[in-house]
Amino acid sequence: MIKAPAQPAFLLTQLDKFITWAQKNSLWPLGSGLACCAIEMIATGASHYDMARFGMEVFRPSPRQADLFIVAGTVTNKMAPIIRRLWEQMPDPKWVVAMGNCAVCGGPFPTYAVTQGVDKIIPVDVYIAGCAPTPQALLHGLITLQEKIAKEHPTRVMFKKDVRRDD
Amino acid sequence: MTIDHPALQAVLDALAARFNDRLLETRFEKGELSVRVARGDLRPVLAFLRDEQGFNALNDIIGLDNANAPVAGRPRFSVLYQFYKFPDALRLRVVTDAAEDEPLPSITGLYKSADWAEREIFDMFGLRFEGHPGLTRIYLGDDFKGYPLRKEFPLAGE
Amino acid sequence: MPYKHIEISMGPQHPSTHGVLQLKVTADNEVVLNVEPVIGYLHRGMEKLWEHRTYPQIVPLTDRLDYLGAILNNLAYVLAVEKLAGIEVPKRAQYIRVILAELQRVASHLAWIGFNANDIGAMSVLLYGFIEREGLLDLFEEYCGARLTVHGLRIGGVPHDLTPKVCELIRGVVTSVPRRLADIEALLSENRIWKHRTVGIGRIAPAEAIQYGLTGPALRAAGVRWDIRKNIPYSSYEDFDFDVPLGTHSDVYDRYLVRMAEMRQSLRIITQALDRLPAGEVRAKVPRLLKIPPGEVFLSVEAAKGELGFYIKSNGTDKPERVKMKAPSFINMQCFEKMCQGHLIADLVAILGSLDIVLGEIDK
Amino acid sequence: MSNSWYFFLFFAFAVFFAVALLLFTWLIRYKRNDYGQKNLPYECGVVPLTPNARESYSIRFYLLALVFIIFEVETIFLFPWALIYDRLKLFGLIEMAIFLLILIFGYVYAWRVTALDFRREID
Repeated sequence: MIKAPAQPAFLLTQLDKFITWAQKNSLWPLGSGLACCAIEMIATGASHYDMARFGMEVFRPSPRQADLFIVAGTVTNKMAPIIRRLWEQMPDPKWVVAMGNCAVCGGPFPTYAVTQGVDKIIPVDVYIAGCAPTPQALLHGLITLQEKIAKEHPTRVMFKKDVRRDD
Repeated sequence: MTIDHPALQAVLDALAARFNDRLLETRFEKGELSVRVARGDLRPVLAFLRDEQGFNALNDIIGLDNANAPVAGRPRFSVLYQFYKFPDALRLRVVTDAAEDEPLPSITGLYKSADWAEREIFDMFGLRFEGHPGLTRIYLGDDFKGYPLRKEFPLAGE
Repeated sequence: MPYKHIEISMGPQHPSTHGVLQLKVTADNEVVLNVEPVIGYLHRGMEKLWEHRTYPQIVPLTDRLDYLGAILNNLAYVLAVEKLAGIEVPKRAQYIRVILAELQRVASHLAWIGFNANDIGAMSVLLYGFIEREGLLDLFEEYCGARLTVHGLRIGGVPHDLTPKVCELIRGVVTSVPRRLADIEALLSENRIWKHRTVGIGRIAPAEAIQYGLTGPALRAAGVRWDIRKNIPYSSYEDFDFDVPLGTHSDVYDRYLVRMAEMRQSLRIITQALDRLPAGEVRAKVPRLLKIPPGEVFLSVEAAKGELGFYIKSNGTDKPERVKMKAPSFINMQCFEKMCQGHLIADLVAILGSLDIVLGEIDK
Repeated sequence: MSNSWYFFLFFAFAVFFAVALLLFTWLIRYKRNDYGQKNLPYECGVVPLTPNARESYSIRFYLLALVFIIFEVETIFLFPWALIYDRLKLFGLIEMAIFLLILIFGYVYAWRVTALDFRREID
């Protein structure tokens, strides 16, 4: 969450509402899948469960054009620096969804090669449990993310250099 | 040794005829024939199997750390080569042993699919293969210390 | 002054490397000189983990290897354990296993045609393939409780009997998949762009394919008759008659034809198995705490990607001493560089798609 | 010349619009004090293997671009002709037919001399 200052500014709340309305309804996910969860993410993107109903069907392969990073799969120690670099190369404002137990906390692999949770390398907004969470679970997580974005105050970040909490 | 599998019996006889005392041990369990040879004889035996006996496909190379059940007089690690004879579906397993520092002969010359399999065994057990074109770690980063599939290596890593 | 060759990384995060595979491509502008695959980005240390798990606990872990063919991984592991422990599986359970395995093969091939066509540009085929695959996943969800990582088999048999609803879903799938395959083939088989992108691309000679240890549809596309369901029948595959589709030119187009034909053969097997389902138990008596006396076994099964083998060594306790998995994609990936010589970078994507590799089983 | 000042109005508005857009985006962009590896060129998540992309490359790219420009210009000539097509009657039709014929001839030549396709083997 963005650090809310002591007294909330009321002047720009309508602008906040407008900006967050625009942001949350056109989240472009980064087309990057790691393991089994990626297949469920693609199944959610396909026509049966259809993420396009929430404005998210455009899977951008390059981080430069994506603003949502769905970490779908096991984050291994070899892949961790790459995920960090991908996250840094995404333009602000950006959000991260940790999909599946592996991304949330290492999942069924307490081994030497797996990073126990993606939040050890990048800040995560929404955690989705499940080992290959079903498309309904992923959609529920994404809707929760949209509600979270709706409560953010982007204007405070823009005008007052109130930098986001993950730096 | 007589086994109730005519085709494999023929192969075993040919092997015994060619390398009689160098076959240290032959076992036939659950319909699978496995032959143990010393490290030095590996390449001639495999060349013989491939050229004369027609085992033209290397299926897999399996590394084993016998630290938990050490056999007196045998080195700690053993490497199993699983072979195939294509048209008539025969399987054969050749086993060799090696200690930690003894290099094994690389068989990338005989079978191209051995390249990655040997790199994987080096990555997981630390066994060297001399004559391998590029023996580097295949899974873990080069900065990874230790060999994970050794018994003393903890599951969650150092 | 000859221009320097470009070295570019088709890296771990790439829409068409089917997961986290990095290809270090050295190219002379558009023509590929050599490709060096870098793997290990999804290495989770499965084999080390298996040494710390009991035999039944490993079954759900095998789902996460080739996550498009979960039941086929289970089948390979479970058959290996049963051979090691000498467990006799009742006939009915074997038939149900054959039905589930062939359904999983169809689901895996449907996902494959989706990815391969999408990489080459036919995005609508991805949507066709996935909408059809949803029918199969609903069936798995009805029978096993999960869609993708299904844990569909048990040591000694199958979790429970086929309920009438599952049988009805199977009948539904068997009728709807061929219609969808006809749509896809109508779109692709005689499509000029598809043929221009796939015919003659990624050739490999049959002898060389055997030398590299290539198995599965890619090897059958080279004309080599090798299908473990036929050559070394397991789980009563010998009771069903189906033919093994073979290719002639061993290029991307032939691998496409072989897999499409294979799906139809799988449906044939499913109908035969469903019609002749014998009565009886669905699971053998297996002790809850399964201890297997010392021994070793290697057994392989015809998975969707090729020959999937398990080597298990037991030491008398309830945990295996060593489990090694021979992944078809791991071996198929080695001849990828050989197939790419002299092609354009765009063909790289078509060849990689035709090999149908999954990083879960390459990296373990 | 009486109403030619409209041009300057249009020009001023264009400049204003461009500058305003840049100013607005600069104003509302998210500031961040640690940009990490944001400026590293993106190459599938890894550090690029060829750091500077300004290497020399094959003539074939340049050839293809030239052929494209030729036929691009050809289509540009078609636009004005199509606008007044009805008033030009038969004369216009024949004129344009000759023009197109010459260019088709050029196109066939370029095609035959394999300037259009990327040869598979190393040229």
